[in-house]
Amino acid sequence: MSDYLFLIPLFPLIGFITNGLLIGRLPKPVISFVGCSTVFLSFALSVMVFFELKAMPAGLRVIEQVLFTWIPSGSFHVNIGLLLDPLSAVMILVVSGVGFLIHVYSVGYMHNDPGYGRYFTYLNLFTFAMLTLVLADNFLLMFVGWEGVGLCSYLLIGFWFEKKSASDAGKKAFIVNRIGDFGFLLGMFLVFWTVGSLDFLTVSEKAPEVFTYGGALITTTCILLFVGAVGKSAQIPLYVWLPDAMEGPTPVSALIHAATMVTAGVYMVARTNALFILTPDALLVVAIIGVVTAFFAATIGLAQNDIKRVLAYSTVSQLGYMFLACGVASFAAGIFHLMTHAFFKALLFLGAGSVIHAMSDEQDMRNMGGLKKYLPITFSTMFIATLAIAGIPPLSGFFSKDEILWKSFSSDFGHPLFWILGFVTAGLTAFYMFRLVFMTFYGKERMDDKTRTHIHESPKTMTIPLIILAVFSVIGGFVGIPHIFGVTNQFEHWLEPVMATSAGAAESHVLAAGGGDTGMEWTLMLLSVVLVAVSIYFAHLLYKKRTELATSLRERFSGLHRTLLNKYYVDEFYGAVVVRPVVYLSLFLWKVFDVVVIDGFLNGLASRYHEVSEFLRFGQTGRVRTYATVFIFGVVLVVAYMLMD
Amino acid sequence: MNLDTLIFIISAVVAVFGGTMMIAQRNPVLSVMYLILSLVAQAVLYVQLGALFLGAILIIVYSGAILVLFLFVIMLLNLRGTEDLGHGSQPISRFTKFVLSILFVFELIAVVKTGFIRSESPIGMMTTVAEDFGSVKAVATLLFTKYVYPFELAGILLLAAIVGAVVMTRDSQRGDSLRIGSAPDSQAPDIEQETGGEQ
Amino acid sequence: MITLSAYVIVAIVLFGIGTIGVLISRNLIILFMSVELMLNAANLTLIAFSRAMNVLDGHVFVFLVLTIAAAEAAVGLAMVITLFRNRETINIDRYDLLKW
Amino acid sequence: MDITSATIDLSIIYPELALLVASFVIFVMPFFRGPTRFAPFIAFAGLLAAAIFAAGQWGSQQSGFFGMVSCDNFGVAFKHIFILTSAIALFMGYRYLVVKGINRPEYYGLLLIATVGMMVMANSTDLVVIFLGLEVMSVPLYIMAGMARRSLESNEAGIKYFIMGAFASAFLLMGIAFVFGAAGTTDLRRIVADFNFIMSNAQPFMLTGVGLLVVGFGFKIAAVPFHSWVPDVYQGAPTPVTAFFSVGPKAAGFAALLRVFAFGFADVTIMVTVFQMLAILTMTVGNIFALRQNNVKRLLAYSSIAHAGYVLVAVVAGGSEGLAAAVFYLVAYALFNLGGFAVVVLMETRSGCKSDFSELAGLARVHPYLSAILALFMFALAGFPPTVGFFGKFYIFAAAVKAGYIPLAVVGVMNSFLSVYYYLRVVKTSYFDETDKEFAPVKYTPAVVLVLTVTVIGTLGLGLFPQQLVEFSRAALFAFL
Repeated sequence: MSDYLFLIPLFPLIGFITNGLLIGRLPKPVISFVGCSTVFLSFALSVMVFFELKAMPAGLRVIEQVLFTWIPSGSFHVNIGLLLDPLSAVMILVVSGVGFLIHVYSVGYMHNDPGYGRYFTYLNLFTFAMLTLVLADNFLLMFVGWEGVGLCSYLLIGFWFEKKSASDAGKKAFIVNRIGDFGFLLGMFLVFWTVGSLDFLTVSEKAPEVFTYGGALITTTCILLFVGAVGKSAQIPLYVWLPDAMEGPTPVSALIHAATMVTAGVYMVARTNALFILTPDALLVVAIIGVVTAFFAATIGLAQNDIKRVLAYSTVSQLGYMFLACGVASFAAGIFHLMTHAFFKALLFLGAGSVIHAMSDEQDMRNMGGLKKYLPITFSTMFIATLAIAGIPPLSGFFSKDEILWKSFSSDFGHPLFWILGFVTAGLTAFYMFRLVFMTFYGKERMDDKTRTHIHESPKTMTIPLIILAVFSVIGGFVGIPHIFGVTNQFEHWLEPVMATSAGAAESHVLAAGGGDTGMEWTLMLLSVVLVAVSIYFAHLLYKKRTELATSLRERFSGLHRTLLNKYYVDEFYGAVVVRPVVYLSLFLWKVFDVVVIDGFLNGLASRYHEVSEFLRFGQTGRVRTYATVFIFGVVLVVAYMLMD
Repeated sequence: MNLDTLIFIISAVVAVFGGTMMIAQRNPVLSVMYLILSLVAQAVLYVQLGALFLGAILIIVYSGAILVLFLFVIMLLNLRGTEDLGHGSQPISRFTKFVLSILFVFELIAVVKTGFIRSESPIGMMTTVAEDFGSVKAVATLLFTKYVYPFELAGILLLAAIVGAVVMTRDSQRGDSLRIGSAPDSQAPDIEQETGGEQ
Repeated sequence: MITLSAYVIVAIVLFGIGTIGVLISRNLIILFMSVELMLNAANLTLIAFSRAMNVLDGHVFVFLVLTIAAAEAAVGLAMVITLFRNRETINIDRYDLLKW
Repeated sequence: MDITSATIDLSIIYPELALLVASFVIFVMPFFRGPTRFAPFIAFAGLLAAAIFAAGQWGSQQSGFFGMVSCDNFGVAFKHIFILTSAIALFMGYRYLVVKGINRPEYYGLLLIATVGMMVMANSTDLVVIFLGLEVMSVPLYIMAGMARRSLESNEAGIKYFIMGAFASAFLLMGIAFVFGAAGTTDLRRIVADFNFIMSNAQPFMLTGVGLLVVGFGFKIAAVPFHSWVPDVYQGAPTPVTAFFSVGPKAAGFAALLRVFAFGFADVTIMVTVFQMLAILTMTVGNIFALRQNNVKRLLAYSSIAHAGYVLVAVVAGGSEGLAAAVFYLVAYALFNLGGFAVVVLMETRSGCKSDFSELAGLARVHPYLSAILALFMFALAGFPPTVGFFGKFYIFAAAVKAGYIPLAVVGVMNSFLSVYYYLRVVKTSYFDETDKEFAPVKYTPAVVLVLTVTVIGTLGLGLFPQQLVEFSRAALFAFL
């Protein structure tokens, strides 16, 4: 079966080509069939190869399939090859599984959209790129997938390009991501330069010999790679694009901006754990960025009123958790959370989509309320997901989040401070998630009458994926029950072969700490459950029982609230400092002068205009003699330089 | 100071003077005359350097043919140096241009002053040369043996130039030849309509 | 005996004059002639070096350069004629439709 | 010297001869009232013959004409690039010239002669021949730029190119004179052999001469600050000619540059520094100026400047790896850049189009395939995987990193990311922008469709399976230096 590994990404590609070439000529049922069935086939294959992999002895669970040599021999050899190991097996299951459900959901959600064919074309392309990213056996091919998912994200955020905000958001996502990609590419060059190979297995094998532990070179390499991850996974300081990405269709937000693509950064860090483990400094950076992002985004999530934005900040925050896990060298915990998060966050987004759909595209929670009785399935599934994300035992989120919190406390690279921040964040998460649920489903019905008459439960194509995801949100955590419950952590065990090299450095400590301090672990676990419960109670108090209390509270802390509502003014800061300089770098040579010169000087200073603009655009006056002067200037410099020797 | 030096100084001064006056003229006809003056002086330098054949070529071909072509065009276009040469505002001042050019010249002169050629020969001195150095025969022998390939290339270049000049000035479809003065409306030359029968 | 450097310096000065001519001349035809002067200055350099090293290759090269100059003059003047027909000016600064 | 004993083996210039014969036939035809409409076919036959002859030369190492012609794999590789470029320009021009009313058989003849000039440049180790080749290439190009006699823009492009070209030639000539003065010869092989001796004797002369050579070739490849002519000329010239400009002369300039510098002067650190500066300036200035352009041709002009900068990075990297990267990139660039221009040509054959951005709006609705193809080329120019553009850039930057020029590679990568913005503007305009005007449909012609097919297959195919091309570029080595 594993010989057919390449079919996993190939199926969505076929779907993409079919739908793409015949765009606008196929009837909707055919488009949906092509779009969904190809992803389903990938999923079925993924399940099969997963079991095949499981049947192999633990130490040998690596299947590498080289399709062909991309770049031939010599010092520079890169294959197009796929790598199936426990890590990528988990990822393809998540990507194709969740992806399939979201494809099915989209059939219902997008049924009235004029861009139906285009939508499925992009979505299939995305699935193809994401599977390529996950299955790649070398950096370069991974980068191909990386760019591919970025491109699809850009296209899908700007899917409704008629809306200016949508196309602006696409642009923003694109530019911010380029900064990240820049880091990734440079990191890749450094790996190639030092190790001489881009193959993951070779790099992991050679890394301990090539790099000195904690050396500047490995630290630089890892931090550059991490910059790539930060861009893609929306961490501080590059997280600004993700909330705006909610301009895209909701299923897209679920698939790309919650469940899969944004986790690519986490996956990449886990994939290169052999490098990260060699550099405590870089790990520290990863952990700090992770935990600070988790906390920071959760606080912003407290005050958002747009249902999708709450979820977006929640995603940023949860991704921070995953990086925290990676930063304390507990990559398995990070991947575990990645998986459970994919279930419940996809579910939350799809649920939100269902709500928005029912509410005639209303996204503001202040205009919702009391939807419980109208949307029973949506409500119950979303409620499960909320419990899961809040970390109520025994739902999936509880196990994965608790694992991370414990590791951040006990790991060799951990620190009590990490735990405290993570702990507080868990409380905040529970609070803002329940706030969302209470504001949406309980309380007074605040929508207008016209909307109310239209409220209806979504069709089956939408609710069935919700139910399936809800099931997984409940049981998904059981694969990784921590050892203090008296069983081995299956998930960690499963990933052990991939992390084996990394564990080499830290294994003894981590395991010793993990094994020795059961009492502490129980205590911390209880503490976090209590905190979550308290947070839920407060949310209940504020947003369900006595909404007037929330108002008075808001008034008392109006300054703080406004800051939170405005997302700490970070967007404004970025607009001024990062995005604008990049977008309008040419402004420097063109538009600034256009604006300054035309607006400023035309009104009365027309005579100076010519002179100033000519001076500033001295490179391209359209006059040959100016060109000759520039030329001579170059000649003088070159000859002068030659003479200096 | 012997005669050789005197001739050198005079011709060098004349060559530079001719060049300077050439670029300082408004009237292109005068410019051409000064360039011819400069070229003749350069031809003297050529001869002094043993390049008899090339000296002759310079006067006959360059001054005699190429610059006459320039004159022909000037006459054809009826330019008298009174055309619109008005001052637009200049993006780069004339001063900067002078400074840059003079800097460049000084750089090259510095090269001549510092670096020298072939340490075995006394600095700046000329080697003695054979009797037929630079004669027609010597140049021709080299030209038709070692340099026969570039020579042929030069032929191709001339062919391309001839064809090019024809393409630029003659409209093969309509057979009109030079029509100075009846320029089309400079705003919309693309839509100019030919009134046939104009040979 | 005149030194080689004297000839080369004369050539360099002529080259510089040609450069200045290109930079400051508004008249297209004078501008062309400045380029021609630059080519001639390079020729003088070649001949001087040829003489200094007793190598005739420089002479052949100069011969070829003269051909090139002739070809360029033919093409350039043809262009001037076309341009003058369309624009009725040979002021090089007027040719600035394409810019920025 | 006995003239008759000079044996001359014509076989090493068969490709050039094939093109010359074809161009002579084209030039002579009108005098005999021949059917001039066959001119493109004759030109194509010449190119085909040249390609066959050139393919036969692959692997052989010949030197002939008293050492004036050196035919090695490097030169032959470039011959192929030139023939490809020329053929594509020919096909593009086929209908465009008729529509624009400048259909003259001379276009095809001059195209062939320019191609001959490029071949001569790439296949010689003698500066005299390289200079003549450059002129044989340039003179037809001056004419072709100004060929649309009745278009003011074309006139202006021609004269600007001519003035700047002649000006740069003078500097190149002065450089050759200085090198000649220092070395006593213009043969690069002899210069390289005696290099240390020459440097110890006449270093300032040599270096100055070489510096002026950089200027001369830098002009042809459009390196900043010798680039100012590029946007104006590219915008003004007829589009097929612009397409030819953007690849052919640039590749020829690089061929000469690589011949002169990649080996002979590879050890002179000062040269490496100069090229580094040029590379950084060229990439950055090209990309920054491209950001705000509103004309597609002008945008592609600035983009071509930036691309020259990337190839300069390969020149800096040097060695066989850098050389291979440069050849690879030039082939790749030829494919996707010409493809991009082919789309512009199609757009411009509609009446009244000057390839402004606004004319692209609505393309995707009327011609989904054409706009997809345009997007593909833009992605390739921007260096997106899996197009050959990504691979070429990666190859260059990897070579630079391997050679130890990490800061340069960083600047290069940054630039290529910056460039994405303006390439995507083209895609965005064609897909997303609304327009009030009716989008006049494009008429496909078989010739341009053929060009598009070849370039699309090349851009995608070589991106996925670059092995052949990498092997080809690796084999394209000097045999004579």
